[in-house]
Amino acid sequence: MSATKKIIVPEIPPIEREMIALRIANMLEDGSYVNLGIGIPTLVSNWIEGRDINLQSEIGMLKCGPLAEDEEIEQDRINASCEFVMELPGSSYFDIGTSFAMIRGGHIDVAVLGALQVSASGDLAGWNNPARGMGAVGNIGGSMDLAVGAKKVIVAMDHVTVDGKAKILTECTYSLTAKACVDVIVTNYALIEVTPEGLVLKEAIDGVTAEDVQNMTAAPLIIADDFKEMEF
Amino acid sequence: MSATKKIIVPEIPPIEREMIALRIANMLEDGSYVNLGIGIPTLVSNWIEGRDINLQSEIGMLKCGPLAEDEEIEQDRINASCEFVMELPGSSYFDIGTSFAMIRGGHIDVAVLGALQVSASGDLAGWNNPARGMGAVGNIGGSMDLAVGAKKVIVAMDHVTVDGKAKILTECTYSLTAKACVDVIVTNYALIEVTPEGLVLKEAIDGVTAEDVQNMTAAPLIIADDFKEMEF
Amino acid sequence: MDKVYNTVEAAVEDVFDGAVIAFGGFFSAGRPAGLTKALAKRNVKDLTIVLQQVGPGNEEILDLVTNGQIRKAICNYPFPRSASKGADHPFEQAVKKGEIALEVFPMGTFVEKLRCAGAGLPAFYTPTGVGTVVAEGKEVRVFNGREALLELALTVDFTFVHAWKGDREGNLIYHDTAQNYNTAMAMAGAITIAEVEFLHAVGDLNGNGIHTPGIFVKRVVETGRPDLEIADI
Amino acid sequence: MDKVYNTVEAAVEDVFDGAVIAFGGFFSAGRPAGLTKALAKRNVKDLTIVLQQVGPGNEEILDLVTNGQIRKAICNYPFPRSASKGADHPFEQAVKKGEIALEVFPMGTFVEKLRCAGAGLPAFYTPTGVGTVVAEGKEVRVFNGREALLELALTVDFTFVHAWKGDREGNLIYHDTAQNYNTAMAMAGAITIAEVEFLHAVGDLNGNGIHTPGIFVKRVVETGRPDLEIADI
Repeated sequence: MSATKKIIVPEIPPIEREMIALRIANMLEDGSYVNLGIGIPTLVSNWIEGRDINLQSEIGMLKCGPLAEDEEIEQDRINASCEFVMELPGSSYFDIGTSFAMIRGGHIDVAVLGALQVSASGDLAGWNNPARGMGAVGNIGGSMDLAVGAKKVIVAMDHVTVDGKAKILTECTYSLTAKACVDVIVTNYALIEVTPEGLVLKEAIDGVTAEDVQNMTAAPLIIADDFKEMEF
Repeated sequence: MSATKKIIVPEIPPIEREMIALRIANMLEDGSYVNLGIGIPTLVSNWIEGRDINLQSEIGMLKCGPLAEDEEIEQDRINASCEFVMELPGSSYFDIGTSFAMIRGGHIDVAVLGALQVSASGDLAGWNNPARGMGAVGNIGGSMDLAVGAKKVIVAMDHVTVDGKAKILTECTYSLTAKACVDVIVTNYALIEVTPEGLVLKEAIDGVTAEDVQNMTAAPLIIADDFKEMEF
Repeated sequence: MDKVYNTVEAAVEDVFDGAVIAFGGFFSAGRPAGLTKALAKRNVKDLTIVLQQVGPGNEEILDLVTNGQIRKAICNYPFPRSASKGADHPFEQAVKKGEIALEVFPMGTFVEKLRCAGAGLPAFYTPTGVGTVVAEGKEVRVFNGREALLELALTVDFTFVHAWKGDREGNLIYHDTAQNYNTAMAMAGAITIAEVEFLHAVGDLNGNGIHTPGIFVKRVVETGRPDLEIADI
Repeated sequence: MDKVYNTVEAAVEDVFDGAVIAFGGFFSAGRPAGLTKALAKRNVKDLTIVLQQVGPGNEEILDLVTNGQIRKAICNYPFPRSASKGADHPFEQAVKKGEIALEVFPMGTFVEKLRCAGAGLPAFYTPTGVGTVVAEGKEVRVFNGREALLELALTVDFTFVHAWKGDREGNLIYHDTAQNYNTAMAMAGAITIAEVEFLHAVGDLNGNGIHTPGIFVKRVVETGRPDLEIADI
């Protein structure tokens, strides 16, 4: 089970990124404080309008609202992805020191993060793609703090790379964001939990078998007793 | 020169506490940020009205104003000595974490502190009088942070104890507030600077000689070339 | 999420024996007197209390002392200012007799230990206390030629704070010097409970002037503005 | 003390070769663009710059890069988000060629290093970065069964911040998410210089809602509200 294992992608088309986000939105509890990373995680915000879920943005905003457009744009009201956002009733602003006190201090219930690779023990590699050629430096941003600080870390990503390589591996080959931090992986094919026994396959999308998922995963999967079709 | 050295107090009466405070007030520079400890240091505030000196109170207030009386009293506006104070134009409030960031971070130009003892090398003992019988615990408060954090530490105290014992000693015998932190000592008889060479007697009050000061000081004094009468 | 409790009694109902509790406030400013009084009415004991001082000027804490509910106190200015008042003071005498264990930290270290706990930082170095009794048993290390002590984060089970304005989701604004320890302690508490003088609807407070964002606060109870009783310290 | 300077040029006049300078701001919010542009017009070099990232969305910093004024950068998200934009970006290419040294810290560590410098705390431990490239060469220590890294305070010679409202004594209020790094950096600077959109008389601002008390600020210059230019990141 190495990173070079031959990956077989099933003929069933994967779900869209928005559906990964929806599956994750359905996992979030009311009243929770949630931080959404750049990429697919940001799309989770489209599915929680009207729900009692408080988005934290590491730039220093709680109850971060939906994206602002046109005349709603205020240059001093952005999220950590540099997008203009709206205020909500009860929104608050604070400095980045306080923001990361929240993050490292265990006050964030869930962080949803993108990833380049996840290992069988929940190691996360998400900030440094060697293809960029910058060596040991790169855009760490808030990812390492979120990975170690949030009570629960959910990874949202495609199951394999665009050139068909495995992203779920026995060991990550890219530079780590944090060790043993991931709780759940939701991909465009499956939902996998990281447990002390290893990766447990809980759900696959309609038409995809457990064997199909294993065939595109370079780490061994334990099939859950209650393995089932992913529902939305 | 031990703590048990026989102390001879001159016949000239000492100056009042208010005059110690005035001498110190005259040492403060315009535009400076100053923290005043409990006791004689507090009296410095009576001499700076109208001057551009910003008092910091460790409870979390900058530009702490004069004492409030009667209907001026606001229960949520106090200094660190638990006295009700007035606001000034430009007063600001902050939490004690930020307050001690100011203090330890070198943002306070001068701290004026009381003391039980000061040593020849500028060690300060100010928080624990063994007579109280509480052993190693006591009212440390903000004194240790101020002693190490302020750019300049001025001690304001009586020259000898009420029962005629020396307070300026070769070594402190009481529990320390901080080592080698005192820059200047102003007493009811003299002004002494702490230098790498030792204690330098710079001023004595009218009618008191350098020898008089040495006779009530249990550490050797170097008489400054410009030794002179204390002026107000 | 609406975090409002109707009474101080309900808000402190689950405080357990042996709990570590931080109390905000400084003399007349920002003391959670309502929550503390409710705690004194409950039969919980072996408490560790974390606060600047135990009266005078903090009379409601004295009930916990005289009730025998306190096992340990962590303070920075524990006693009455004058030794003569201390001789009559139940807390000082309980410490003297060894009935209550007392740990004292310099004020800046005390507040930073709480902030670090709330911020997920397990320890820090500070120059404060080097060469004093505070340094006993602690690691000393030199940074840039200057000695500093290793101090550990202080985690607490419950924090009681007193705010001026609060909304139903726990956003808090303190009044002037009543901010004091409340801000850092609110971060440190696993369960932070806020009594507020004025309870506001969500959206009523200016989000750009919040001192404690609601994420740090689990419960809010409206107790009104306390009467000013000037203690003789 | 009146701390007002009439021009950004006068406010940055004494920045010297080799200085370490922290720049507040995050994309469109709270960037000290006026001060930075003034610095780019001065012939100072070998600068170490401390900031989140070097453009896009921080175009005025690019002038310092293309002028060859930068020796080192300390960042947490240094490059354009997309690799393809990075290939065209002068800063990323200067780092790649070794013309500019680059040090990267996780965002929470980065801001805490600055706060600690301002707060007189020489070092702290954080769990962030354990087991990653960030931990290389750093002490790892276990607290309560969990590993943490030793990180050092980051002192800076000058800090440039951008505030919404400021008074003549340096009290500052930032606007919404424009607070970002400005607060911690203002504490860290030996000389902190604030450009403000609106300059107020002393006493005009509410003392209970100040984000940066004036003690942290040495100079204030009014630059007005910047035009919104949305960078393509």
